[in-house]
Amino acid sequence: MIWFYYILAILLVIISLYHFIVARNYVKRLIALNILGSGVFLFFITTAKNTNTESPDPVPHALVLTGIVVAVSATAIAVSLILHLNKEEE
Amino acid sequence: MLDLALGLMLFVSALLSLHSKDTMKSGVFFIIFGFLSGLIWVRLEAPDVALVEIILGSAITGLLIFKLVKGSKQKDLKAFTFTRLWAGFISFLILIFMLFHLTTIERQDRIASLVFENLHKSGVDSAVNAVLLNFRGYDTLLEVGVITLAIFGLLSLGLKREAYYWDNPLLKGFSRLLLPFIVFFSLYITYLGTFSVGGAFQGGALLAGGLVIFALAGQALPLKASIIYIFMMAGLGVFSLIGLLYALLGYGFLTYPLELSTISIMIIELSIWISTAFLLYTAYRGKL
Amino acid sequence: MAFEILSIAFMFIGAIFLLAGSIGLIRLKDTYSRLHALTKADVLGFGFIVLSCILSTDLLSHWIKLLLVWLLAISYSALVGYALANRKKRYA
Amino acid sequence: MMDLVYGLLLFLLVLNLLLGLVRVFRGPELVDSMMASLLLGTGGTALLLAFFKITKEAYYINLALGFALLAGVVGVAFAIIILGKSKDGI
Repeated sequence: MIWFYYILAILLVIISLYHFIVARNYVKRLIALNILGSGVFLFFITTAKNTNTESPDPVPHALVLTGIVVAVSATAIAVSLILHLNKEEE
Repeated sequence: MLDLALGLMLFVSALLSLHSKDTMKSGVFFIIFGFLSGLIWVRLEAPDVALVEIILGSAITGLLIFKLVKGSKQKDLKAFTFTRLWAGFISFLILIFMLFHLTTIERQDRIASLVFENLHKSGVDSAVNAVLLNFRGYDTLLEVGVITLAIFGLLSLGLKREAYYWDNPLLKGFSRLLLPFIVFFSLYITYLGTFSVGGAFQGGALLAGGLVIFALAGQALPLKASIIYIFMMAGLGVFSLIGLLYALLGYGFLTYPLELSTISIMIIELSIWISTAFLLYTAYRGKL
Repeated sequence: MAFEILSIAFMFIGAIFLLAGSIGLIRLKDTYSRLHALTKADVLGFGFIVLSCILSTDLLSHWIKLLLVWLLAISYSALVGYALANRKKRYA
Repeated sequence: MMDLVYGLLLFLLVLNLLLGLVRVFRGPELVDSMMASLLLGTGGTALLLAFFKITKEAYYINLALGFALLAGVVGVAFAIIILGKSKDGI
């Protein structure tokens, strides 16, 4: 089961990276960035599960928690910038 | 079997959200992606991460993306063939690299045992929150700094945003009934952070969701701008003040003495709770 | 033991109602009827599932929280269904 | 015996999500896609409650509460932001 999650994480990273480069619409680029982040988080959490101990490792969990909050604040400021850009173009 | 089905749904929603022509649809599929990844993290025994993902990564990001999709009228242009080739090449290289890396991953004990050994010194019973607020307090302090700075940067753009609301008696009544319950429940989640699944960011983001529903019904909070500023700065301020206090008393920056650690962590969590709620609410509104 | 069997039976009944809602979501022809299938059948099935969870624990705090989940789910189901249908009829 | 019963139960609940998401992903209109918030609000919460019944871990109820709450918030926000006109109402 661990290997399935590793493969899933890698697939998510690959397709979102491709679309992040290809997309010319900023909305889709932002969504691709968020999915890229989720793929990396999935990799971390799967690695935390991949131990000999009974319960998974809490340190990657805390790191991912921090990462999600930072990703949300980055999204907030990106949304604001993109809306600003649209106003300028009009 | 269960994992396979959930993973398949997750992958399909990610693919559709990246591929679909309509940006509104891709926003909706992104929200489905967020909720499904929350379910997957429950399966991977990471309930803390699942709670954060459902509340912040899916719902709050989803609200922001809804506003963005509605406000942005940029056309979806086709990419150049050269870009496609280049992107495909880069992605393929990374695929090869990561597959190669997969073969070297071993099943081993990581630093988990270190955390569980020292858990009684942290003043918190939940391992994730012990790492977050005690062992790696610097990280969390900087994280609070990042989110505060991001929202102040957003405010400094000075963009006049459109407000979306629906003047409906049903929604108004419901949001008024819901708000006290949400305040109570988010405080409960914050309090749970000291011994079980929960924490300040989750609770704060939950309260922000409740405030957004309140705003969607066309109501404004009866608070002055200065009070909202104080609430927004509370997390960063209290956290660094407590850190400095212990540094001056000779314990070291953010090193709590054993008998005072629980109460310090509680105070810090409370301040992060209120500031996260108002920061995310401001991020949604785009103005004070 | 009797409670346990009753609880599992309720869970299955709830799951079957949820499944009926999803089948309605696939088979019905237009948006309003799909909305109808989803809001009606799912709320009934969800009620059964909450009932089964209430039967399987004996802590008061769990009961209160489960009742709150149930209240939230049904009120949001009604509200979201109403809002989607109303807004679609008016603007789309 | 118990494993088989619980496995069947989880299978039914996941099948419910799968079937619903088929319509959500195909959905000819935007509203059909956003019915996912209703579907996940009941189906996903039901899945979490089933996990609670199987493992008896108390935190699943909190997760279910958060799930139900935020699926609803997202659904209402979609109806108001995307389906409405801006500055509508008063």
